[in-house]
Amino acid sequence: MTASPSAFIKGAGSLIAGLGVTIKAFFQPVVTSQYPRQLLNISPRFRSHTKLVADRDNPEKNGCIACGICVRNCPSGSIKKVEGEKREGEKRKTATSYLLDFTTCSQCGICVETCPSAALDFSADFNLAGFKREDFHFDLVKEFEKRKKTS
Amino acid sequence: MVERIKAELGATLKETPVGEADYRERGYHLFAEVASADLLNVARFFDERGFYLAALICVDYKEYLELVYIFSNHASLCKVKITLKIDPAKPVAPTISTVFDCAYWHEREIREFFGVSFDGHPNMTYLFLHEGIDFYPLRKEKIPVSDEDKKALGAFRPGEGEDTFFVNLGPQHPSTHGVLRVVLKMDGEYIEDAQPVLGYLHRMHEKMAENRSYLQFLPNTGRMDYLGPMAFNLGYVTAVERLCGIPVPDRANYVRVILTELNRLSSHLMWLGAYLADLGALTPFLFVFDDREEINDILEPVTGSRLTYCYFRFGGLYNDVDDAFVAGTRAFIERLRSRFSLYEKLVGGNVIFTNRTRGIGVITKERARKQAVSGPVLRGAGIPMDIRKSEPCAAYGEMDFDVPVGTRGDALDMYQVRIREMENALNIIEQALARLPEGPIMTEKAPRKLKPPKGDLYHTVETPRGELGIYIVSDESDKPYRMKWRVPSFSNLMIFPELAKGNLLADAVAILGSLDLVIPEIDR
Amino acid sequence: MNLGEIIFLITVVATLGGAAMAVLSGSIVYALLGLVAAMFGIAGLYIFLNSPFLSMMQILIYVGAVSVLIAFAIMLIGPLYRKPKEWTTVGKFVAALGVALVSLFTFVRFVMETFGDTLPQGVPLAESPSFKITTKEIGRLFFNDLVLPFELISLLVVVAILGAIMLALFSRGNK
Amino acid sequence: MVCLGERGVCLEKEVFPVKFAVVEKVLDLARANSIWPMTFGLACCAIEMMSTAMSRFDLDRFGAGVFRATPRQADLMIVSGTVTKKMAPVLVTLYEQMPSPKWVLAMGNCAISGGPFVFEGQYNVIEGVDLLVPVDVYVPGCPPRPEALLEGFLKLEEKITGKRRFPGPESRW
Amino acid sequence: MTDLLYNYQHIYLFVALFLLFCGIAGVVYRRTLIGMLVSMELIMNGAGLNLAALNRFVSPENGYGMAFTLIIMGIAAAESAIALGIIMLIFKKYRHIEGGDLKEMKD
Amino acid sequence: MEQIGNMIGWETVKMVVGLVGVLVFVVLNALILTWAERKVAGHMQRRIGPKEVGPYGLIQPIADALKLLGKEILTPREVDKPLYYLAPMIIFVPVLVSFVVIPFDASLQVMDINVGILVILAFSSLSVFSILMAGWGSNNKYALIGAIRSIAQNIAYEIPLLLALLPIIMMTNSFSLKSIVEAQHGLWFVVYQPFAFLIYFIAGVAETNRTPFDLPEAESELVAGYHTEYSGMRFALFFLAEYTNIFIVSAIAVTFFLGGYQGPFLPGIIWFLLKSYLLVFVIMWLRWTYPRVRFDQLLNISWKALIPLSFINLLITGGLLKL
Repeated sequence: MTASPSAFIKGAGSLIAGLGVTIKAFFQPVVTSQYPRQLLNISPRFRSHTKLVADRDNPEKNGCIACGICVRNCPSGSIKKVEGEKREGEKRKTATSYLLDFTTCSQCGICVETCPSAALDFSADFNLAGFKREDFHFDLVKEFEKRKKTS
Repeated sequence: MVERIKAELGATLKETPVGEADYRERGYHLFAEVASADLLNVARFFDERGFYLAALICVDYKEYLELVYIFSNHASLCKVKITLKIDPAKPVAPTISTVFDCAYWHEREIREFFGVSFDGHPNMTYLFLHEGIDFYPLRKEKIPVSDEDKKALGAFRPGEGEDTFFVNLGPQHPSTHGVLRVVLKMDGEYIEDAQPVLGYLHRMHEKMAENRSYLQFLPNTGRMDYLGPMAFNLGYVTAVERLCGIPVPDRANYVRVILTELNRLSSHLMWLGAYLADLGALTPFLFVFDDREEINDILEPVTGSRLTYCYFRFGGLYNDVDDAFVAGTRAFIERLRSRFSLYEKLVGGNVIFTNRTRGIGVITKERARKQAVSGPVLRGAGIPMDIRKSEPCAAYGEMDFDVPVGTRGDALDMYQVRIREMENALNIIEQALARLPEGPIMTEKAPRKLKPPKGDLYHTVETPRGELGIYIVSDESDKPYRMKWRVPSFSNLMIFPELAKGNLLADAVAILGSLDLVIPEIDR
Repeated sequence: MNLGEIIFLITVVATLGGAAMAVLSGSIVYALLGLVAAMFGIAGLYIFLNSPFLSMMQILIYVGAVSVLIAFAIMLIGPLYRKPKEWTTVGKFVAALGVALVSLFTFVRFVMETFGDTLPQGVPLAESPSFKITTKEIGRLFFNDLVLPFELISLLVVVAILGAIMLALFSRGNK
Repeated sequence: MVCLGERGVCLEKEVFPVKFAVVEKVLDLARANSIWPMTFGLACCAIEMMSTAMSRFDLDRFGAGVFRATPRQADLMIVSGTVTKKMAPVLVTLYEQMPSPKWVLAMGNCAISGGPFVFEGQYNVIEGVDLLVPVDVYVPGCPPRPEALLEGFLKLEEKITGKRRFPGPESRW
Repeated sequence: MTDLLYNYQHIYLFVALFLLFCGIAGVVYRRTLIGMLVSMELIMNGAGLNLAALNRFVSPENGYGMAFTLIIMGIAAAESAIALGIIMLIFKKYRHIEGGDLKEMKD
Repeated sequence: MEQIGNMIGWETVKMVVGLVGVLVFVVLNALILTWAERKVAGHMQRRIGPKEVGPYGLIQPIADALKLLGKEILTPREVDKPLYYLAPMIIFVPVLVSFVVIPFDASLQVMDINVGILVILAFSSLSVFSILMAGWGSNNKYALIGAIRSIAQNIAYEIPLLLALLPIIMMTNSFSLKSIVEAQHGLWFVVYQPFAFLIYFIAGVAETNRTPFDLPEAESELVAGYHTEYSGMRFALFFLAEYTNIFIVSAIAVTFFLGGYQGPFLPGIIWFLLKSYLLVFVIMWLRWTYPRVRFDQLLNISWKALIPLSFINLLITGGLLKL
């Protein structure tokens, strides 16, 4: 505008340089990963909701001993209820229901960390969506049984 | 410095003694309790000596309410805690907003959360809360808000008065980066007055802190500043470690530095994109997100999440980094270095951009001190103050980096400071990667249940947006008695009204962008 | 009635209606829009007067410049200034009507009395079939016979521009 | 026979109700493929919402990349973050300003149920945006990954048209 | 040819007269200065139309009327620019633009 | 008036056919341009843009249009109803009128009026009134500020736009677009008048409210500017007009500076569209590269740079023509 000619030329040059950047990008390949067609690699440490893993000694049953530490430690009270019963011939209890309200979870991982029997782990369920709130109230024990059946 | 201040403060106060505290345990050097008559004198005392009001905190000790003023200095490390006891039945205190402008906002905050009214404060109305709340939330007992108080608090009504033209910037507005609301009083396209209204995302973090154990509060830190959660994690974790005296292994410290700096990069990149989007250019926004995704690709395998990280633990880390992380970070450093030239071409050198940002929102050093701005905004104003240098936590003390400062203090300086900070962050990451020691990532001495000793602590760290101060009062239980977060965006926002005054609406948007605000952090 | 006549009638009605709206409407924006309608109508009439250039200049200058300027002023002032409605009292309306009628009457009388005899009666159109005042001819007129008024008008415009700039500077100095 | 829409929904009979149903169907197809969200970032999830619209995930592929800043021109409100009691009236106003047909997507745990900010004695958080406005799709997570938001969009499409275009996501328990 | 509606001189002259009438009435009736300016423009328009019509019907051999219409347009543009400048100043000073309430013109 | 009398004959038919053709072209053009804009933007940002809706996302604009059609017709409370309703319709008048005189090909022109370019320039100011009505009628502050900006911008940029075209008119001695195109048989006027072309192009971008001059609808400041309160079909009309305006600006630039429909081998219409869409692409390219200028800078560019430059250009051209 009221600048000197050299500044004016410099300004025009900067504008052209900007145009150069975008036109270069125009001809570069896209970086998009097309979600339903392509999936990104989900890292194994990705924190989704938790799942119960099998007991180390007995893969038939889940490893949760229903001690309730996770219930106490959960910052947002997402783990509603953990119940277990002692089966015959076993020293510890085994969970029969583990109610997780995923909609209040903050995915911090404190439950996984503090679990004394290492029965909890993160699932890789990264693309949850549903029509109801209640879709995300999980019973982890039931899901564990389901998984056992399918695998 | 500390000695001198102690002597001079002692001379000013006369009656009350000035105590010396263990800085490594408490986070401040001196403390004194003053009477409310003396408070203004003390404020002036610190004002004359170039101190700024770092934080103003209220603690409810049931028998009495205590106002805590933390004064700090840009030039040298000297922090002073001044306390003032007030009667909970009739909570009144003198205002110091006449001396330190930033107290204007802090006092309003305390007014609505504790019911302490400040004598001589010009505008004691709701800042965060809305009128539906009928008790003072942060008081330990449920004290109802009387009808008179409610009326007084809700007196602020934008839109009243004749011949005025108000524009509400927000709460839903593309340029406020969330749910900030700024009520602008306009004269044509010029702004006569700007009045931020906060609290649209007040998520009660401080109240939650009193209800949760130290560990349980950890996820919250990542949600206060969602762009720089690592720095908030770091601040909180180191604060609690300092309070309990938990040692941290070297490797953990280095990893903390690397991750925090990576997060700083992603935060600054996000700022760059959002700022340019404010100025009308959308393409840089998408370019920076490419880089952010690269950072996420590095951080996600380590931390397990993409945004609200919750990775540091008291005494160490959640899990270890691997070689893939190191290689990925190295590759990313190379990539980002080459991207800087692209940004320079697309943004920094662009004549439209420089003309739009040069000379607007000029912050002088004096105003920066009075309003207690921090971080890149402070450095843009020309004050070389970086808490990573002055009070290094984790392994920052061993890193070699410079503190970029601006010369003019305008929005363009903020841009340049942040760009150079990004380059610095790359250097820091490189150094830390080169020296990354082997060893455990978790200390063995971490107690299972944290019960810090009685006392208080004011701990600061440098987040991407500036000085984060965490004030914790512990009463030996496993829950903090009171936790106050002195957040950078809040104090940075406070300078906005005077920057916006007399400027165009478009400039106001540019200034607001240059402050790099994160709203949940302001609202807490 | 052919198509041309219908269009002509529409144009005339637009002009008259626009003028009435410009005077009578309650809001200044509507008044301005009425003015614009009237101007467009007159531009249409110019086309019927076989002078498309004049018509385009009418739109370009009156609509494109004058009305836009007025619109700009309204936008700058209007939002801050909502107090009085444009409606005034009935009395004033009657007074305005009276003043207009009286002045119109005297004006017409004056014209008639002064030039009544010399007033041309209008040549029937059939006798002058080729009315073609082209742009070129008007241009030539400006540089031959009408050079003095043309220069004067140029001077006026320059003075107006300078005056406007001075006013703008003056108001900025006040601020 | 007139064919409309990309799937060739055809008008065969000129019977009124049928025709209307078909028109409705075509319109639904158009709506499902042109969901313009409102620029309405509330909290943390807003960043992931932006990520979804950015180059890596590119929401625009589904025609949903036109973020409109004014509710008048938006079809979908993505409630991406915590709704506080101070924000609630604003949110409801914005919802009411949107012209129907309109949809609401609750993104993130805060929007679904108040998320981690619900505790005994809380005074400022709305425990679920569905208490304020009808929610069509819930996308849980804290914050959800962009893929989850995309999945939410596909779910919304499914809700509008009654059909799903892509095979459903496999559960990765 | 002459029987076509748009070939009657009187219609144009009547329209021009009506514009003049409206303009005069408006200047009196309007309350704000901008409203008065709008009315002034109407008068100008009427004059221009009058000139053009008379040119067309009375002396079709030359274009003086057209030329003067153009000159009127120039005058109108200049006049409105100045008038609006003054109106803006008045508004800045008094915060209103009501013609009737402007009594002091000095300072 | 003789012409109008004859018009009822086949002139009228031609006119009606032409208008229908113009309408079809306007809609088609807007559909193509919205798709192209999103695709161009996408690739400049290294993403794909519309893809899943139809092959290459080609059905996308149709889906958008149908959706906007199917939207609830919503009139906000407290709007000034006549102004609010009329605004989107009035914005279409200048658009349609402009198409009437643009020569797409040697024989493809609705009407070759001898004051063609004046018609376009004169009517383009009408869009300001549409914006004024939208801004004022919406009873919304953002809309109002957007309208104020738009008017100031229009005043400032109409002048260089005109002044940049004047040298060409002086060179060809004609207002008719067709004869201007014909005059470029040998060499395009852009060769003689590079500065005029640049000035025209900049002013044209400003006239169409595109970035870097998109202040009237600056999203980050004014939400959506003057059409903040418009939804559904009414908004679509604004949208349509915006894209048509872009095309018109490019088409006039092509007509005046780039030889119009003239070119070897291919038929004229193809050349014309090719050149026009190339310029449209450049306008899009600008949009996805630059930030927005500030309001006072915008006016400064016009008053302090473009207008003096175009005056100098005009003087030099006049002098050279005399020699």
